[in-house]
Amino acid sequence: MTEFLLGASAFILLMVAVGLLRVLRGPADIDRVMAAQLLGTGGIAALLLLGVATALPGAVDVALTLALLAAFAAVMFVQSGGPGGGSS
Amino acid sequence: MMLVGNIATVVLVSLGAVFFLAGTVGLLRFPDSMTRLHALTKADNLGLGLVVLGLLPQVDSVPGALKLVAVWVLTQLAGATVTQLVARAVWRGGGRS
Amino acid sequence: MTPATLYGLCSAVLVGAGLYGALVNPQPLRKILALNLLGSGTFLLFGVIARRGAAAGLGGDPVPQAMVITGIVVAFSATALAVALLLRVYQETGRTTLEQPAPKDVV
Amino acid sequence: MSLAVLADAALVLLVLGLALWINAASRAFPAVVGYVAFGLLLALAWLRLSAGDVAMTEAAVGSGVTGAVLIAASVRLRAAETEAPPLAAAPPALPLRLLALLLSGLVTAALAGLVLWTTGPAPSLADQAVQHLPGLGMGNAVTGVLIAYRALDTLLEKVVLLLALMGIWSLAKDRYWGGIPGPSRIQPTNGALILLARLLPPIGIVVAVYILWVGAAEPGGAFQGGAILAAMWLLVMLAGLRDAPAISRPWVRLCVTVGPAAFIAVGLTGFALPNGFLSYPDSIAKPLIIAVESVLTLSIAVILGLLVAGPPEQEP
Repeated sequence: MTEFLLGASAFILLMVAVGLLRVLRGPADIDRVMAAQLLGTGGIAALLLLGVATALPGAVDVALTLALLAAFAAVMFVQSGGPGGGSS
Repeated sequence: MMLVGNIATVVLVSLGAVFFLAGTVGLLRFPDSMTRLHALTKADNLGLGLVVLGLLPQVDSVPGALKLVAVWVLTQLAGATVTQLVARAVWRGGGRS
Repeated sequence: MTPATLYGLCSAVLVGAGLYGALVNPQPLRKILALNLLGSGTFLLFGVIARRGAAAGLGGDPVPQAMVITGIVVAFSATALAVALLLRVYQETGRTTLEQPAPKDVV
Repeated sequence: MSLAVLADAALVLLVLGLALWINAASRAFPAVVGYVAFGLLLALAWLRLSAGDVAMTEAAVGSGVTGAVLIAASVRLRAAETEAPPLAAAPPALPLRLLALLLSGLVTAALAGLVLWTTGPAPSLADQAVQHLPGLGMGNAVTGVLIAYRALDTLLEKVVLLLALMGIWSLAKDRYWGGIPGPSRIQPTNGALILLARLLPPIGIVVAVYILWVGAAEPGGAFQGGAILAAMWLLVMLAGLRDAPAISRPWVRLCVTVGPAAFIAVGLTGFALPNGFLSYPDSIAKPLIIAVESVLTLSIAVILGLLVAGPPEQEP
């Protein structure tokens, strides 16, 4: 079971990492924010899998912290006027 | 009982992983910001939801299980709000180049 | 290769990448980012040393780990101050550099 | 454990790829998004190095709060990115770039050599740290080091935070001194965001207290809890539910100084009782530490929030 959970964790991490190509390609900054959002959710999933698989102390609490801050970056971007321009 | 739990874990976590795969493919392949947002929310909701559901049989304490569910609920809240904000920004034309 | 060695090599590359970016990139904000990379690499090296010092039933030596926590918070305060300075310079002069313009550039 | 090695290798490659992107991106904002992702992956790496406390700090401070500062700055500096000299600095000439590359390569090679050649177990203070934990009523050695054995470092770090805050405040224009931090809001608020800013902070406060409390025995503690509180406060400000407080308010001044002050006060009483500055009497060590940590958490939260909010840009 441990091996399966570790494998699933690595798979999800790689998947959302591929999604980071959106950060490279854009075209608009809002697309990059979306890619970061997906990485955040995937990172939380990978963290939970890793934590349950290897019984790391604190893994679920780190996931809890990340979940609380999940919207923070995107909210900061939108509320500081980010989407108003800046596509390259 | 253990076996049933393990099977449930394998099935649900695998399903969740598939949703993350779908989310990534959608984010990369869909043509504009609105449709990409659509792909993103599926991975957010169902991907993480299924992974959490699948992990529940592996957790042996009730507080531990509740914490997992709390992580999912909080991510939902964040995801829903970000989707709203992004969609509104795209709608106002900020998302198009 | 143990995981600790792997992350150790990762930290070495991070330090190099951060140093290069801080030296070469002309934009101040990018320099701040690069310095943060450099810092993260240094912290990670501390983490590797802590991991190799695992003893007494702990996964790592708690002393370097505690130092890294302090370091992360100090790195944040330095970043916040640097960003505030940069924004103020930009607000005041409309420029993002302190270099004096060469006489021929002055219009 | 082959899969674990594979996961480690994948994580390292991702971290390095993002580091390259942060340096190579043509504009600042994509680089900053890369940095936020980088911080998240680094938190995973810290967990793999059995450093749960550091992972939590990296997630909350290294990626979360730092990311917020950088995102806001990159948006405000967007117009400056297309500027050429004399408004912006020019990139260095090719020979200089090559020289910088050589230097960075040498540093990397030296560090990598160090990592590869010293394979044996490193000297460790873990035994000494664990030895005295029961006397403090603690199970988490990292918190023990932060609050007890190396308390002076932690105290000085609070002072650094305070100095940074004073540095940022002093950047205010004269007429805004004592005023409200941050630019006046131009963005319309949004129903969904307001809902989030009403729902999340109560949960966040509970989680922050839990993280602080559990920090005595498991990963967690004052920094992590304080950073979560700061993020919740900032969320309320960003949603427009509350303005940032004018920095001349007495309660603001009190909050930012009470943590370090309490720390110093407890430290000085150490002279009167057992062994000197910053030592705790064994019998009341635990309640004392919890009291100091709670006050510190409050101070950290307010200072971090105000550091993100920036210098005053509105009149009081």
